[in-house]
Amino acid sequence: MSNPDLMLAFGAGGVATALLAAISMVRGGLKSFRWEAYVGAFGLGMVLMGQYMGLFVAPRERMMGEVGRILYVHVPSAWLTMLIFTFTCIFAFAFLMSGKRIFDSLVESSIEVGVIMAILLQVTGSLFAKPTWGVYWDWDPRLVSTAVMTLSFVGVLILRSVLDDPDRRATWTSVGAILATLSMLITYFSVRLWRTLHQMQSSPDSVSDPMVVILRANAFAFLFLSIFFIAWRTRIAVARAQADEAPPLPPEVPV
Amino acid sequence: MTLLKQSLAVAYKDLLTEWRQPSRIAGVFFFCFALLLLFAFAMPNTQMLSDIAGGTLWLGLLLASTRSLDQSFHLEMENGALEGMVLWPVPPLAMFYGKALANALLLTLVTLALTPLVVVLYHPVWNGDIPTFLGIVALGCLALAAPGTLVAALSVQARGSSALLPLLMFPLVVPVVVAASKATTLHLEGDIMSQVDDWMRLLVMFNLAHWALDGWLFTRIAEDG
Amino acid sequence: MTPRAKQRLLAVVALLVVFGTLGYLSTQSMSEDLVYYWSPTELVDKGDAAIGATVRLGGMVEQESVDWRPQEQHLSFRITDGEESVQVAGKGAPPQMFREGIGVVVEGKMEGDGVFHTTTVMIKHSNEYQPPEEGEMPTEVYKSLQTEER
Amino acid sequence: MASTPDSHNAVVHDGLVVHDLSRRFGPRWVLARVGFDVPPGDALLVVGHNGCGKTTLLRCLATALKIHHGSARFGGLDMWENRAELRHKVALLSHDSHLYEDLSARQNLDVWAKMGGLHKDLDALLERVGLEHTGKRPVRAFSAGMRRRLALARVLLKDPSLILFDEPFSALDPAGRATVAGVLQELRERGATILLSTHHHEIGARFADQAMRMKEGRIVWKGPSHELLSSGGHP
Repeated sequence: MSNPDLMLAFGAGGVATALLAAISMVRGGLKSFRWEAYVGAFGLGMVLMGQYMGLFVAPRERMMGEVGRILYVHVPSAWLTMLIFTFTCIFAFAFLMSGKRIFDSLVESSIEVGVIMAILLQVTGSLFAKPTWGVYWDWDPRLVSTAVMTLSFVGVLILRSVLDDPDRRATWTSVGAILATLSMLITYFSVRLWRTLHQMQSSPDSVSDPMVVILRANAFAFLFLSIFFIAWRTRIAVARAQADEAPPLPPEVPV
Repeated sequence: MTLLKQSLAVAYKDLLTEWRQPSRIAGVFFFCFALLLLFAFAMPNTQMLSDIAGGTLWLGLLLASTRSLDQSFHLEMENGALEGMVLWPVPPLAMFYGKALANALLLTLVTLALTPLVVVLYHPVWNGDIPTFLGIVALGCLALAAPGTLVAALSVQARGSSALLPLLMFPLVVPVVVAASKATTLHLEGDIMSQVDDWMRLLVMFNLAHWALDGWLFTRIAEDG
Repeated sequence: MTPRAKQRLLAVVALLVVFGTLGYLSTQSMSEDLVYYWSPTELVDKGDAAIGATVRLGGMVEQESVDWRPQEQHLSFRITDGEESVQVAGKGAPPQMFREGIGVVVEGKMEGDGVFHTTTVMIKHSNEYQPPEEGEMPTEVYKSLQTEER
Repeated sequence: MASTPDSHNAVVHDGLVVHDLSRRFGPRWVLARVGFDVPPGDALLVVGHNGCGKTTLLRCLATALKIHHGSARFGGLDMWENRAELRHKVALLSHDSHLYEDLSARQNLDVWAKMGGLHKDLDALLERVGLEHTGKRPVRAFSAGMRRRLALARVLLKDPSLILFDEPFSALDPAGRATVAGVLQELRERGATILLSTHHHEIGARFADQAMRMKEGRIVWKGPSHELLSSGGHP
């Protein structure tokens, strides 16, 4: 597992499988085949292994010491938050353009999983920031736009919870999700302008660094777990939507 | 062309309604005035007051705008006029742009009325010129009005709307508050490094993105039967 | 045009404007031209005209000028461009990478006492470092911290 | 007129043709398989107790609500698919007056005319409904009857060819009822197709030759309106 190329191939294979499965889910096929359970089990195995490696195998970070190990939770959750919310926005557009109920269920589940990821991201971020920067919070563009994004999507979830009519709820959730994405993007640029230079330099380093491999392993583990949670949650949402669906029309009676 | 005409008719209707019942917009003004007084108590010294004058103006306006946006849609809900417009039929785009324009105008009006009060209460350095200041105010109010109108349309038709509007709106307009306060403060102090242009450009961009996207999103909310 | 086609057209137009705007914003806030700051020489040349206005000042932190008093959260140092140097005072902890000889940009005001009072201290990559890659990843930041320590 | 479920395809006219129309709120069907037709220029009286689905039916036909099953066509056009076009021709007078409380009677008509791009003699309209003397008083100060009259004037701005009246006579004094009745008569003579839901069978039957009774979202009786009268509203 220490070969990054192997990791990449592994990850790409997993992503491809999940995408294929998701497409088949959207198209209504594979109803009885709970493919996400396999993805989830795979993710669980990877996260156990990845965290073990992060906690015990990875070299102790010199500047931050043991605290640096939080990186193996923090960075994957950051990547996954962005990825999930990107997909939320895509699902929302797909719903508004097609009106297919499955996209509404996907929007709902991906926002929920995304918000959990974002909260994990910020909690680990604060814990990370205290020993390294000396503060729990800094007005960095990344931090501010993440907070704004989380707030916007929490707002969408609350909006969703107060609406009763399924059609209206679906449309409004998608509208809210698109607005939230837009707000996150513009906030990032504006806060960047506010604090333009606040970034740190990178130096070209060897890619075969053991940390990179562990980080990647964790990122894929988080990815698979997220796919599992979203797919699972979508199934619940679809089942609920079906329960809400119209009962059969009463039979005709001659007048 | 009819779209423009109908948008203007909707805006005219909103402004006429405010004109006939001026106590509403006056209420918004005094709400904002009270906020400005209260903000001052939170400041440790008066020097700080003059530094944050631009920021408080926009923060107060943001809080006050939730009231005026909420009201503007409550008027439509009172006798089902919102549905009446859909069935009339007024195109949803005309409804959105008309209402957003009226809201922007009202906010601008409140801002202009508040400016002298900010000057008196907070003693900001005033090295700026009036046209640029007006430009910042107009851009900022337009930028608050577009997403605000859309979010007010959402929240007013949902349960527990009074809490929902700020919750949905504040994250959306963080860039407006940052850019408008920054531009106002820098401009008033005398913008010798010409940084105001960047902030105004950001406001223009924000306006473009939201005035384009929110109109389409509004048609989607208005179209659900 | 059918209502559906109209809807689609509207969505496409809205999206184009949004993407155009975001694209422009991203190039704008990434471009270096936008990062205006004055060198200490420029600030000193302005004399009294610079007093009271919010400006950005960039340069190197002068050697042996840093005075950081954690109890009072008071930071003071001098910024130099080799010719002139300006005394800077700030409140709060400096960024983690702050040190003597590093490039910084500070935002704040020149006060009448000849001291530049800053609210924001930003680390600027000086020439001896390579500029950051587009889409810089936290991993790389992490790595760079590690290398520096070695 | 009394179309059996099988004969709906045989109905070919440009009036209102409703077939199997159903609408639900959540899991409850509030309208189930409603079918009838009104030839152009005809009027149909709809009676039934509160909550029988009359209002929902009228709101569906006004394109305010989506039709969940079945169809309604007017002038050969499907009501939901072509709603953008039909909304110019259809008017609904409902419990919601669609008025702005802060504006005067004339200002209300003025803003609605402007928003619809309509040109009408507003003073004549006001006079027609007997509100010419209200001046600058805001609608907030109006009585229920005055509001109803103004709402009627607002509907008349549009020259609709299908009018849906939901309880137009409720909360009105005899004079108000006479005004509404006069306007109804005028609209019929002008050739508009009318759907009228009311508790006042006697007045309603004067305008409509045909009637139907609804119960729990279904049509339970259809027939000539004089039968409704002779049976005291319960044929």
